[in-house]
Amino acid sequence: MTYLTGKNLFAAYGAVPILRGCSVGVNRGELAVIVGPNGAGKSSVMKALLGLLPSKGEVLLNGKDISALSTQQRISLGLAFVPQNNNVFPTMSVVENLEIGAFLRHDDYQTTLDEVYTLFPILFEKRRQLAGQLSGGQRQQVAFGRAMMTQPTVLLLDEPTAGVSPIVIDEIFANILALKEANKAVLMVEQNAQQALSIADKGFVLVAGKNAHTGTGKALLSDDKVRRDFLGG
Amino acid sequence: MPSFDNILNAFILLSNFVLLPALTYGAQLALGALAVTLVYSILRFANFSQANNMAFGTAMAILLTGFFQSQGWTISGFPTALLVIPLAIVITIICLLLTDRWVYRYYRINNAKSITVVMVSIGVMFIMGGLVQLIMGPEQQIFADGARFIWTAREFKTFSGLSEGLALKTSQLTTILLALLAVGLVFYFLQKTKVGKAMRAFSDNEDLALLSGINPDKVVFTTWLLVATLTTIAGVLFGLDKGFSPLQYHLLLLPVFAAVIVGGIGSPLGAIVGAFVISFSEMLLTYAYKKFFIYLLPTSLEPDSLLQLIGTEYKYAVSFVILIIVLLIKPTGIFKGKVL
Amino acid sequence: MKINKILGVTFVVSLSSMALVNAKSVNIGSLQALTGPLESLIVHMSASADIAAREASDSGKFLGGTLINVARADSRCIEADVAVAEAERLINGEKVIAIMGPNCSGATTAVVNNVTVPNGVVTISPSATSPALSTIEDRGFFFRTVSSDARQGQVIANIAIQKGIKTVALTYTNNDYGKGLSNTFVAAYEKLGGKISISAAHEDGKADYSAEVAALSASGASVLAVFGYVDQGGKGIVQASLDTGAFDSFIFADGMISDNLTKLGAELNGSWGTIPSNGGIADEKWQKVAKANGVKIGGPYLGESYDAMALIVLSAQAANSTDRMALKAQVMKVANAPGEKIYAGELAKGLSLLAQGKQIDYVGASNIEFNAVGEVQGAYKEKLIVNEQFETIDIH
Amino acid sequence: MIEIVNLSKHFGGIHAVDGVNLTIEQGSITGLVGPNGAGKSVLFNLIAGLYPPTQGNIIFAGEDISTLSADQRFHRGILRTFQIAHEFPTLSVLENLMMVPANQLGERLGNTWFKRKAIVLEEKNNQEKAEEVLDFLQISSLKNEKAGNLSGGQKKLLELARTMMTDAKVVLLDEVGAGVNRTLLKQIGTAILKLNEDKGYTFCMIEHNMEFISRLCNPVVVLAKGKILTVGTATEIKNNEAVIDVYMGKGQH
Amino acid sequence: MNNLAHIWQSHRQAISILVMVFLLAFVGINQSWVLALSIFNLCLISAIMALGVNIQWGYAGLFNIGIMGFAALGGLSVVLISAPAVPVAVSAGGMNMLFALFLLLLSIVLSVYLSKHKYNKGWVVLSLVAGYFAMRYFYIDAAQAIEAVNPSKTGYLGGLGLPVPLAWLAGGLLAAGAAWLIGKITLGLRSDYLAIASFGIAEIVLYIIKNEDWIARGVKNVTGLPRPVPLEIDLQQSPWFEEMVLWFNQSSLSLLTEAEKTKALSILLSEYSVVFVKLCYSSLFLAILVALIIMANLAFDSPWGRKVRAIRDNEIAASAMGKNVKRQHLQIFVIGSAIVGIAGALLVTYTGQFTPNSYQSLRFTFLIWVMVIVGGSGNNFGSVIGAFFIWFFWVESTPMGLWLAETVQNFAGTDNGVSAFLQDRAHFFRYIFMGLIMLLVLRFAPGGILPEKDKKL
Repeated sequence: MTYLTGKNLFAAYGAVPILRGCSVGVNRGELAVIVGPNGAGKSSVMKALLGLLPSKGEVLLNGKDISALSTQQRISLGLAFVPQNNNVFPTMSVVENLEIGAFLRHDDYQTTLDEVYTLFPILFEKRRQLAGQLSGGQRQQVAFGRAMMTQPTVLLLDEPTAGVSPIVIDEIFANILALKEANKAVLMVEQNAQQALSIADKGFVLVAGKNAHTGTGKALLSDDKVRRDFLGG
Repeated sequence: MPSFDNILNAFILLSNFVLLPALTYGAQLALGALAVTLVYSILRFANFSQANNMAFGTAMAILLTGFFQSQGWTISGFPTALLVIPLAIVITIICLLLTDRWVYRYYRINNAKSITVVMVSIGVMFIMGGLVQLIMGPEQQIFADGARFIWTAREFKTFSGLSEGLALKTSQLTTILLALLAVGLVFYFLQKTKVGKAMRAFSDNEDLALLSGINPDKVVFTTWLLVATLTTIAGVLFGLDKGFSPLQYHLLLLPVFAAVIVGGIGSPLGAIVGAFVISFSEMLLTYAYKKFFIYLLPTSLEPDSLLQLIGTEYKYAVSFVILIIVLLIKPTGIFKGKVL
Repeated sequence: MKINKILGVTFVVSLSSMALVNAKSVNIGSLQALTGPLESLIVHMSASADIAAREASDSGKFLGGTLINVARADSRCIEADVAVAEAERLINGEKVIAIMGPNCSGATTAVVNNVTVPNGVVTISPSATSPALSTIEDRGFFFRTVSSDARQGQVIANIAIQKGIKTVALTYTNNDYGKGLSNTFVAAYEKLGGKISISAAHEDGKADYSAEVAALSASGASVLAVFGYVDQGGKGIVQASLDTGAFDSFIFADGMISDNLTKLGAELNGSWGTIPSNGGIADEKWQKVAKANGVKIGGPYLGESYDAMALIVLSAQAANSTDRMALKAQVMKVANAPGEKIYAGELAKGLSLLAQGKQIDYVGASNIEFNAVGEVQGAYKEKLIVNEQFETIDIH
Repeated sequence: MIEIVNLSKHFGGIHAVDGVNLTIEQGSITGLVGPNGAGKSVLFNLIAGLYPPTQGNIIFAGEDISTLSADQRFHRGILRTFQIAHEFPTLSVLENLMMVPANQLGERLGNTWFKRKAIVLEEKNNQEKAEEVLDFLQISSLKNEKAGNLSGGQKKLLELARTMMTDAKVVLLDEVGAGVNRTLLKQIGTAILKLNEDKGYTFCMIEHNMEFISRLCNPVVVLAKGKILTVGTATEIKNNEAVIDVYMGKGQH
Repeated sequence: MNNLAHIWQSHRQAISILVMVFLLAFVGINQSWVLALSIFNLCLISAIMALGVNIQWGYAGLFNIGIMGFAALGGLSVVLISAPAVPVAVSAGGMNMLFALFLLLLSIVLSVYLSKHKYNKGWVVLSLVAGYFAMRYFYIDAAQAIEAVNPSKTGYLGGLGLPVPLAWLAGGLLAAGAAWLIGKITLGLRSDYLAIASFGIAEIVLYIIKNEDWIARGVKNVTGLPRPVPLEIDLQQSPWFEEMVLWFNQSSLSLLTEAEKTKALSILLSEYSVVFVKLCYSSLFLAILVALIIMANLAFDSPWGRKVRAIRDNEIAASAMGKNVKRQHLQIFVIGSAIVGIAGALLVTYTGQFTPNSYQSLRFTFLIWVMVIVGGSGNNFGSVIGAFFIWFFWVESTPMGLWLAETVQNFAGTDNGVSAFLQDRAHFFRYIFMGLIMLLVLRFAPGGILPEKDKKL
């Protein structure tokens, strides 16, 4: 049993089934990656775990069934999510964006804020600017920072490197690894499958809403079938 | 070169007839427009029942005023309506929250299209309008008590020795002060408090707000709280200044909406700027500048005609022409508004 | 054609039932603009008319003890199409013997043209003052207990000139009443040598009248003529004028004469206005009746409303029938001399006289005397505000 | 066929497409690859006329079409499909196809009252053509189904089918293979090749599936951060260090 | 219950027609047949108006709340086309006014030219403003001259004195022209902005009609407009009509004595003439409504309709498939508004007078919207049914309110404060009724009484 588990998830957009019984899971101190072709339901898995998408199946956090809880309740239990698009509050300043991340916290979040600034110095520089005026990469960092502000135990990342320059990608992956080292459970959907799988502890290959392959990142990378079908090699 | 006195006279003349009334009217519109814009940006629909909600809040204030007066709970010289405003606000809050619970909530939960909710608000507009008429009857009601003037035009003339007077009404002063206070508090609330920031976050990006642990029900609740407060204050101030009749309030819908749209729907600052654009343009464009220029120009250049740009018959059309021109040049209003 | 036949049968049924009616109660229509821009004035007018109906009905002398039932309908003032439908309901549904109303000139024209003349039903309006109604093709079915605005404009102009007012600023409510009255006033006033410094319409029910007042004031006149409604824009104009100190001397037309206006304060002392009514004994008696029945006096068209209803009742009595045509033939005779004068509150006396076959001359609350086209050529009271009260000082 | 000159599109501070110069040869099948957010779809939208460019020109068959609207470009022969299928959900599959032909007689309001006969004839022809296309793609069984009820893959096919309803010159395919199963994908590939060879369509396609691209495309254009990284054959691209860096990721080869 | 629901689902159309017939018959029997006919006629006019709005909203998603303005323009055209001319006024200021209008037109054409050729929007506005002032120069004298001609009776230019049906057509054209202009300006805006802009423009149109007396006497109203059907009084005096009435009532009249017969005949004549005139109107209006519905349905079942539905489904894709979305929206906006204009013209002809003050947004905009929503947006027949039901309740709400008050009175006694209060304010229930109906429909039958049909090939 993993720390965060989604079991036998089913979901549909209207009449179109999008998840057809897939299962994912991640432990604390572990990085799991979900890969698969477009439309396979990668992002939907995340939404189902967060309760943003009505779904059937079990969602367990630390062994407790949270599938009946609202998104907000799940967040308060330590889940944090960084969406791919629309991931900032555009008419609010950077610092306000980060503060919203700490919305559920009642303690002093200044230390966490400093941590975020150390991680992304550009955010400190632009902390008074409106998030809507930042570039795509910078927004990604704001979103990332906002998620960190909740001091989550589980981080769900939806394509964190999309549209980010290669140098930042490496940095982001480094940060993700750092989070993992800090005993957080990290689950991410990644388009950049090669690189993601190479650092992942665990990988889930999704096809048409079902698990096609599951294994450690290394194992999946070296699986010829997986490579041929999904990694474009 | 006109004498200093004449310049002063011209300025006082303009202030008395244009600037001060426009400021007052603009402040009343601004509060209503702010309420519309809050509903739009957070609950995501154009609320057509706003004007009738204002009538409802005012009706409550009038009933309470009557009750207070009958009990002798008044302060001399001070409008009783202002004393009862907190109570009227509470009743309006309850009314709007019930409306939300019984009507709007269903559509929010079901993710209805914004336009459907607009239709729903038109339904609410009919009901609220009918209800207020049913309760209050059709007659105009004056409920302002206390002193009507801080100083009258005549007093001002005697005091200043100028030939033009500048009257200052109690209702004007309370309107401007109270509106300033209310708008200031709302902005402080939105900018500085945690809940206010949560509301702005919700308005910016609903999904992300949920993901930050913001409780949507609380945001909705707070929004209606604010909206009801602004609505009641706007309605009461307007009624103190100009008297109350249900039909008159219903007709406020257009200028309020015009203000919101001109400013940029969904932008709180825009709503306030829009309200003053509307009120000042109505006054400035239809004012007959003859007397004003008589003060400023030498006698030889004294104008014959009234120097009126547009007849007052077209006063209300003016605000719509401005509305349409603004939309053509900046299709989302002066302060870039939202499009849902 | 089948439907026509069915309809035909129903008519015969309704016809025979009407002939057989055992004269215990009749319906009289009261077609009032209960909702719409004038709704606040109408409440009192409608109540005044009800007094007359009640008075006659309670006397037990109307058509041998027939009771009068007032069938109410809402003419909505500005919704001519609904006014027409409501009139049809009264005539064909409620089977009224005649209609008191409607109020607004627009609705009145529509009802007279489309309903009451084709159906042959008498309509007596208490408040439709448009000059155009004098020449409407009414085939003798339309009367009004007010005079046309053509007259009032003249009267106001005369008084103003007598008082030595040479220049006025004019504002009128933007409807057929306001505009029609202002047209006649301007023509008469300018003919007498007066000068209109500015003439501006105001919309009723709007939020703010500062701009109108600003423009009016800038015209340089010191007297403002307000031809509007007291519960509507008219008062807004006056209030804004007082507030800004723009004017403190006003001329009011009939729609403005009301206690609600004098409430505005002592600044209005010295302003004056006109209201249709001959005053004198007719008015005194009416005031007593109104007070006894709890109707708030002071507003316009109250006595006129009473008279409109009373005339219908008396004409039916004179015809000794509830037949609509018979009633029509009697209106002029009842309203005009010769005969014994009947005032407000004396309907019982009038009814008995008529029952005895004697002639009456109904004077009523507002000195009714119809001219050839069925409208009063009424006089106007000049009212001056003294000590925050309207006082009658002259009759023109 | 299409010449893109110094084309840029900015959204606020974001340079989605940044000074792109590109020529799409007549009769070619050009592949467009790059990481998400590289600006591929934006570039398509600029060519199809759904966005006005911030700067730069698009020249089609010698004519500058930069200021033309989307429908005008359609009439010039430029067609675009969408990554997320843009079907007309309340129309049936057949109707989805029949609405495509340009300037139909029956689309003029007056004709619907006064030229009923001609319209019936025209409709018959369009229907025959649509049924042919459906047969070709082997989805005739779906013809009366509402497009909104189709699966993701079927919608993709419908997108392709629509492009076959008209005499297009250039077809812009946005991830036509995404969410489509392997058998169907092969079939789509064959159809594209056939259209290219038989009817002379020029294609430009955004695709992530390298196998699919290798099979169909030459040349392949790599886009990154709104700029063109490189252009070459599929094999060249796969071995290009820079491309591996930003797109395919390290450790692949 | 289930069974009933099933029957309702499968026979919505038939049942709703039946209910409507029943309601009208109820009025006919309990109140009067003339009233029922009169409600029927206004239902027909409302139905035409709702049809126009439904075409805009249901088929193109255009949120137009300027209906009132188009209805007023339709009404205005009745004055302009069918009223008799006022020769004195025409000679006093006609030429100057014509020139002023020509200048205005010129400036509009110029501004359209400028905007077509991608000039700055500022220039477009400037050319309009300049044209306005140039026009004003000639216009002021002309307007004064015209309005001075016998202001209490005429004071306007009058109309062309042409046959009434031409005026209806012109009503459609005038509204269409205005819609074209408005659409050109506002159709680029998003829905909420379009709504408010159309609301504002409708107000502007009305301010012009109200204050420019030379056009149609402004608020002084034009009354006694010509009608396409005979006058009741004339009918009562024509022998053929009398014969017809006699023929219809042969059996019942033969039972009466001569004296009774004469009297009965005169009453019958007046009743029959009223019914006859109403039936004439009914058939005219019904013919127009049916023709419009047939035309609309023909259009929507054709490739044109397919294109319209495709655009509504997905504007971007339709545009990528070569359909000009903006032009299509403009076309539908113009057609819908033209139909509203025709309805407005019919209404003015029916009441015989043009009263600008009667155009109020509650009655002419929001009420029509209630009809469309309640009837079923996207379904032409639905909007007709909606119009029938809502107009019926609008007219019958006063008697219903009174009835309600009376019921309370019977229940609680007359001395009760509540019943007196209700009696006084009964007529205000109408707004509450309307709002409730709208909310209930939107909640429990969001598609309306007759929801949009699933289109099949």
